[in-house]
Amino acid sequence: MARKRLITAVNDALVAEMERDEKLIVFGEDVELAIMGDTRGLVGRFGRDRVRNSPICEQTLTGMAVGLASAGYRVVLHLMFNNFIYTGMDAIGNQMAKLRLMTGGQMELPITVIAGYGGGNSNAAQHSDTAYPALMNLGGLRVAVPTNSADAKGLFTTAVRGRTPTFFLEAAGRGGEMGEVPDGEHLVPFGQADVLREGDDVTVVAIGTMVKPTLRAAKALADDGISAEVIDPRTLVPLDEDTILGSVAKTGRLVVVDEARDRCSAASQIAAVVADRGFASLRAPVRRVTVPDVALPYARNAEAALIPSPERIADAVRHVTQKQFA
Amino acid sequence: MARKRLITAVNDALVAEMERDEKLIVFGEDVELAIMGDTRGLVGRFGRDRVRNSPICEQTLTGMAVGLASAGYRVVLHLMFNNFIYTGMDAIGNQMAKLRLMTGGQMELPITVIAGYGGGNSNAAQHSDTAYPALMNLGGLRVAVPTNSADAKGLFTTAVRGRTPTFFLEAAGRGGEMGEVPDGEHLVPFGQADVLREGDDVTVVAIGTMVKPTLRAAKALADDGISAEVIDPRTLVPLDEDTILGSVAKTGRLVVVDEARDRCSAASQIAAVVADRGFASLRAPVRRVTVPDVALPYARNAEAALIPSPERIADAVRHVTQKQFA
Amino acid sequence: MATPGTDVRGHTAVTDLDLYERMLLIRRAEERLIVACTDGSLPGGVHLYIGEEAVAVGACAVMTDDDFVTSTHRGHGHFLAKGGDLDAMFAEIWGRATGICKGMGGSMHVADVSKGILGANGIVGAGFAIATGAAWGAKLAGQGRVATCFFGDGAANQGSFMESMNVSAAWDLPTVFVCEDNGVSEFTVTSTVSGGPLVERARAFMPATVVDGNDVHAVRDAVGEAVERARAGGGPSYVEATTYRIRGHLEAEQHMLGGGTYRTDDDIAAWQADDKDPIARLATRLLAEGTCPREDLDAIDAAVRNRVEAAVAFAEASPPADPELAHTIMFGPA
Amino acid sequence: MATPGTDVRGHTAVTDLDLYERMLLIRRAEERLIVACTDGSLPGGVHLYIGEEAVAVGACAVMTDDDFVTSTHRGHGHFLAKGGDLDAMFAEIWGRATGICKGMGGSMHVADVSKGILGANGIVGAGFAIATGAAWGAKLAGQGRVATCFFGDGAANQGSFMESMNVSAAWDLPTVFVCEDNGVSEFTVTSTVSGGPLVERARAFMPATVVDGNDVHAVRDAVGEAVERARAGGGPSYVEATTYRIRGHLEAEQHMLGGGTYRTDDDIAAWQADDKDPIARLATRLLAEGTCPREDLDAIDAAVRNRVEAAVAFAEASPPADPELAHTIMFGPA
Ligand SMILES: Cc1ncc(C[n+]2csc(CCOP(=O)(O)OP(=O)(O)O)c2C)c(N)n1
Ligand SMILES: Cc1ncc(C[n+]2csc(CCOP(=O)(O)OP(=O)(O)O)c2C)c(N)n1
Ligand SMILES: [Mg+2]
Ligand SMILES: [Mg+2]
Repeated sequence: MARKRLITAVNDALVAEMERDEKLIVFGEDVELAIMGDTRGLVGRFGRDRVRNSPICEQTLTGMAVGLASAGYRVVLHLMFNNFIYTGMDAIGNQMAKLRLMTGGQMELPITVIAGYGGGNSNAAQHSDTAYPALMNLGGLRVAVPTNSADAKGLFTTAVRGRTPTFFLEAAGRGGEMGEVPDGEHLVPFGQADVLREGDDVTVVAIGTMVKPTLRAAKALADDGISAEVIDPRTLVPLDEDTILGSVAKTGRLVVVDEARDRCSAASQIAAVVADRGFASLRAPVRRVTVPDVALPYARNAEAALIPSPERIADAVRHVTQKQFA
Repeated sequence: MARKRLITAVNDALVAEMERDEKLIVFGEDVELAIMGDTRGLVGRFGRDRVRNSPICEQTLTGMAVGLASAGYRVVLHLMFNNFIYTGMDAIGNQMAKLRLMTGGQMELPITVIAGYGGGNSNAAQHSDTAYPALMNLGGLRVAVPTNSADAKGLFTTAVRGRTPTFFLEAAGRGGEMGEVPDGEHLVPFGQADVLREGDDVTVVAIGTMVKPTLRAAKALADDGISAEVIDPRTLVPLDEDTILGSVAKTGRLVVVDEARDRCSAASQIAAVVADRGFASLRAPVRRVTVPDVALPYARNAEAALIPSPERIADAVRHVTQKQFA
Repeated sequence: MATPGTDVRGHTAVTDLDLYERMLLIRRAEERLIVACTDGSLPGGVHLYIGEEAVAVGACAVMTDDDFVTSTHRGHGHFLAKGGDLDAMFAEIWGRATGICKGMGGSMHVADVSKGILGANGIVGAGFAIATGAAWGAKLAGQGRVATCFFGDGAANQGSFMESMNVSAAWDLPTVFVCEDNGVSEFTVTSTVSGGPLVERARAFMPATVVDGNDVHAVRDAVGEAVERARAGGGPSYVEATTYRIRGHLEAEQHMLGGGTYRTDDDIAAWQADDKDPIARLATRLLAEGTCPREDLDAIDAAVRNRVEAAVAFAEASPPADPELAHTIMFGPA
Repeated sequence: MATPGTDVRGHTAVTDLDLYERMLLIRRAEERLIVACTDGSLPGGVHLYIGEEAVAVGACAVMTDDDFVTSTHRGHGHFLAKGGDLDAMFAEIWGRATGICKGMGGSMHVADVSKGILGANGIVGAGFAIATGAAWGAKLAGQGRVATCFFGDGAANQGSFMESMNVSAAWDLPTVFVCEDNGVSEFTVTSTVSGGPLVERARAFMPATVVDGNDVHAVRDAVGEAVERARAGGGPSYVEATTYRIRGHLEAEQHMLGGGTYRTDDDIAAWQADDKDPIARLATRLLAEGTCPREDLDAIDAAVRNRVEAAVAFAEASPPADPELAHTIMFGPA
C-alpha cells in the first residue's frame, strides 16, 4: 500500500501493463509530455513506437484505434476531455460499439479510451461535459468511472486486459485526490459496486465525481439521524444492479447523484431500473440529483449552482425520507 | 384535409416555409434529388442558392449550419440517417447545443436537422440507430419524433420557425404511412403529448415508431379486458411530463415503449420522471420495452427479435396489470 | 482459384487469366444479386460494383492474405478480390447463419478478418482511419505488410481522408489509398461538390497518381508500385482509379429518384461498351495476344457461373441467422 | 480608436499608428492577464496570444464590422483586433455579469456577434465549419462580406480543415483561411505530427501563400489580397502566417509538464528579440521612417496601459454572473 494521486495510480497501472504486454500501445494528443499526467514518463521508458503523440484529429484517432486493434494490438487512446468524444464520435458510435456484432464476432477490440469529465473548474461548456450517458446508450462499450486511486488502478488494469472497447473516465481536475493503492497487480472487476457507507434509511447511488459530495452529505444527514447507504457503482456498463436493488430492498428509498445532465442520464437509468425491478421495495419517490439540462457556464458561481452539492444531495435525501413516505 | 405520406407532409411544410421566409436554406447530401423524398422538388422551385447538395462531410455540415445561422439564415440540414449524427456530433454537441448559453444569449440558432432513425429494414447496425437519447442528454437541443403525417407537418413547421436547434427525426422507412393532413398552415406546439387512446388500467407511452405496435397491442389487450391509455409524446425535448403524470395518476401503471437501446433511453428518462413525480400514483413496477443494448443485426429474423413488437408490449402491460399489483 | 507465385517485379504473381477470372466472378456474382434482389430473396439492399471490377482485382493482385484492406458500402468486389469466400458472402447477404458475419452484417459489412478484409463499411469514409490504424500495426509488427484503403470520390470529401493521409505521411505508414473515382456520390455528380482535382489533395502528402481504373493492368501496376514502396518502408501512396458505376447507387434506386436523373443513359452505355468495360477489355487483349482462345474464356465464364449458382444454393440451403447471437457476441468475453 | 477610411488598395485604411496601438493593446491586456492569473483573480485558465499580435491585427485591419471571423482557444487578440470591447472582454474573463457573454463563456469563448466575432472556441478546428457556413451566408446575402477563419498549425490537422476548404472552393465562398503557424500544438512540436508543408494542402483548393506573421504589414497585405478576392466573388484563399507563441500553451503550463520540455529558452528568447517581436519591429520601422518620435509611441503605450487598468477596474467592480441565466438563456424563446 502507498498513498497516491488517482492519476499516478493510473500511470502505475499503465507501466505495469505495458511491461506485461509488449503489444500494448498508447497514443493521443500530448501523451508524451502528458497534459493529464496519467501517461507521464512512458515514452522515455517504452519508446516512441509504443507511446506516441498524435496530430489533433479525433475523428481519425478513434478509427485508428479500431484499425490498430484489428491488426492485433491492445490500444490505449487518450482523448483528453469528454467533449472531444463528440469530435471522435463517429468511429465510437459506428465502429467500436458495433463491429464485434457486425462481423459476427470476428473482430475483438481491446481498446481503452481515457478522457476526463465533469465541471467545477470554470473550464466552460466545451471542456466540462459528462458524456457517459451517450456512451452507455451505444451498446457494446464498457464504461468505468473510478472514484479513488485504488479503484482507478484496479479498473484500469481490468479495462486494458479486456477485449471490449472501454471508456475509462477520469474526474477532470477533481479526481486527483490521494488514496491508498495496493502494490503489485490489482484488478477490480467490472460490474461490482462498492458500498462506501452502510445505512438503513435510504440508498444513495453516487457516480464518479459525485461520491465525495455525497459522502459529505451522508455525514451531515447522520447528524440529523438519517442513515444513508452510499453506493459507488464503479462501472456504469456493466452496472451492478443487484447491489443497488439489494440496498433498496433494505432501505426502501433511492436517490441517485450524477454529474451528467439529467435527461437520459445514468441517474435516470438507475432510477428506471429500480422503478421496475425494485418497485416492491420502494416506499418513496426516486430522486435524481443531476445537472440541469444546460451547458455549464464559465463563471464560478454560475457553474457551482448547477453541479450537485452536498446540500442539494442532502435535500433530496430529506425529501424521500420524510414522514409521509414512512 | 388530404391523405398524404408523412414524407410528403414534411415536403409540403418545407415548401410553405420556404415561400414564407426567403432566408430559409436547405442543404445536405442529395437533398436535390431527395433520397428520402422530403426535400423533393425544392431545388426546381427555389433554386440552387437555397436548396443545395453538399459534399459528404457531416462534421463540417453541422458546423456550417451554425455558421450559416449566425449569419442570419434559417437552416434545414438533412443528415439522412441517425448514424450520421455521430459523424457530425462534434458541432452538434460542442456548438449547436451550447453556443446560445456560451455567448450569453447572443447567438440564436434557428436550425432544424432532419434524420431518419430506427431499424426494421435489414439496414444493419450502421443505418438503424435511434440516436435521440444522446441528443436529449446534450441540453439545448429540441427533439421531435412525429408519428403521423399531420403531426409531421405541424411539428416540422414549429421546428423551422423556432430559434433553437431542433432535431426532427423521421422513422426511417417505417414512418411513411398515409394519414390525413390539415390544409394550409398547421402548427403543432412542442411539449404537448397526444393521447391516442384513452384507457383506465395502464398508461403506455409510445415513442415515434413504437406508436403503431403499441396501438396494435392495446387493441389485443382490450380483447382481454385490459384498457390501455396510449400516449404519444410527439416531442422528447421538451417533454410533456404533465400529460404523462396525469394519465398515470388515473391508471396507476406505466409502460414506456422506445426503439432506442435501453440504457439511458428516453424510456428510462420517462420512467425516472414518473418514479419521482408520479410515485404516489404508482401501483406497479414501471416497465420499459426497448431495444436491448446491442447493435441491430442485419438478418431479418435477428433484427425483428430485438425491436419491440406488439407481443412484447402486451406482455409488459400484462405484467404490470397483474392481480398482485391491483 | 489462382495459384500465387512471384513475378519479376517482386510481388505475388497473378496471371492475366487469374485477373480475368476474378473480375468475372465479381461480375457474375453481382448479376446474380440483381436477380435475387428483384425476386425478393434478400432482406436488405445491395450496392453493386459492376463496371469497377478492375480496381479491386488489379489492386488485390499485389497483396497477400497478410495485408489489410478496408472497403466501402460497395464492398463485394473488394471482398472477393482479396480472397473472401463467395459462399460465405452470399450466405451473409441472404442473412444466413453460415454467412461470413453469421448474418449480423449483411451486404454492406462483409468482412473476413482472417484474410485481412477488415470489412465493408456503411459509413462513408470510415475506412481511412481504420486502414491507417491497421497500417500502423503493420509497421509496428515490421513484417512488410501493407494496409489498403478503398474509397470513393465522394468519400474523398470526408475530412478523415486528410487526417489519415496526414498521419500516414507523418509516421511513414504503409498505407495505400486507392480512390475509386466513378464520378458520382449517390445521386450527386461529385464534381459539383468538390473543389479541385482530388489527386492534388494527396500530392500534399505523398506520391500520387491517376490511372485508368478500367484497365486492370494499369491498376495493378500503380498499386503494385505503391505497395512495394510501402513494404520497403517508403510510406504511403495514393492511386486514383478512374472508373464508372454501371448500376444505380443501390439496386432499385429509381424508386428513390422520384423521376429525377443525375446522369444519362448514353453515359452508362458508353462505359458499358467493349472498349471501356474492364472485363471486355481484358478479354479483347487476351484474344489479341493469343494468350488463350475464346473457348477458354467461355469455359472460365461457365465455371464462374456454376460457382455462383453453387453459392446461391449454399446460401439458400443455410439456416437463418441465430437471433441469440446478438446477445452472446455483443456481450461475449469482456 | 482608429478612424477608418479607404486606402489606395480599396480596403479600409488603418494607419500604422493604429496598427501599433492595436497590437499594443492586445499585448498590454494579456500582460495584465498574467498578473491576474497569478494573483488568483480569474476563475479559469487563459491561453495568451503574446508574440502573435501582428496576425490578428494585420488581418482584421482589412475587415469591417460586417465581416465575420471565427477564432480559437487563443482568442483575445482576434477579439480585440476585430473591434471587441476590452471592458466587456475582461469582465467576461473575470466571470462577471457585464462580460461580453455575461460570464457564461469566459476567456476561451469571447464573442461579439454584433461585430461579426462569432467567437473564440474551445474545440480545436471548430472554426473551419462555422466560418464556411458564415461565408456561405455572406455570399447568399450578396453584400461583399467575407468570413475569416483564424486557426493554428495544430488545428490544420483536423479534417474539417479539408472539408471546409473543399466546400469553400466548390461553392466559391468568400472564406479566408488564416493559419497561425507558431510551430506548436500544446506541448507537441507540430512538425512531428504533420506530413508535408501545410500550405500545400491549401494549394489543392485555392490560392495559398506564406507570410512573415510577425510583420504586420505583410499579414495585412496578404490577407488584404485574399479579402479583396473574396469580396469580388473570387472565392476562398489561404494565408499562412509564421509566428511564435511566447507564453506557454496556457498560463502556468509548467504545472502540467512535470519537468518535461518541448522547446528551449533560447528559442523563446530569439523570438522575443526586437528583430522578431511584431510590436518592436513596427516601432523600429516607425522610428526609422520618422513617422513619429519615440515620445509618441511612449504616449500610446501609456494610454494603452491606462485603458487596460480601466478595464480591470471595470471588471472588478462588476457584479458576479447571474446563475439564473443558465436557465433563462438556455431555455429562452423556443
Ligand atoms: C457518413 C456517411 N454519410 C453519408 C452516407 C450515405 N451514402 C452512402 S454511399 C454515399 C455516396 C458515396 O460516394 P462514393 O464515396 O463516391 O462511393 P460510390 O458509391 O460512388 O462507390 C453516401 C453519401 C453514409 N453511408 N455515410
Ligand atoms: C477537438 C479538440 N482537441 C483537442 C483539444 C486540446 N487542445 C487545445 S489547444 C490544442 C493545440 C492547438 O494547437 P494550434 O491549433 O496550433 O493552436 P495554438 O495553441 O498553437 O495557438 C489542443 C490539442 C481541443 N481543445 N479540442
Ligand atoms: Mg463515387
Ligand atoms: Mg500552434
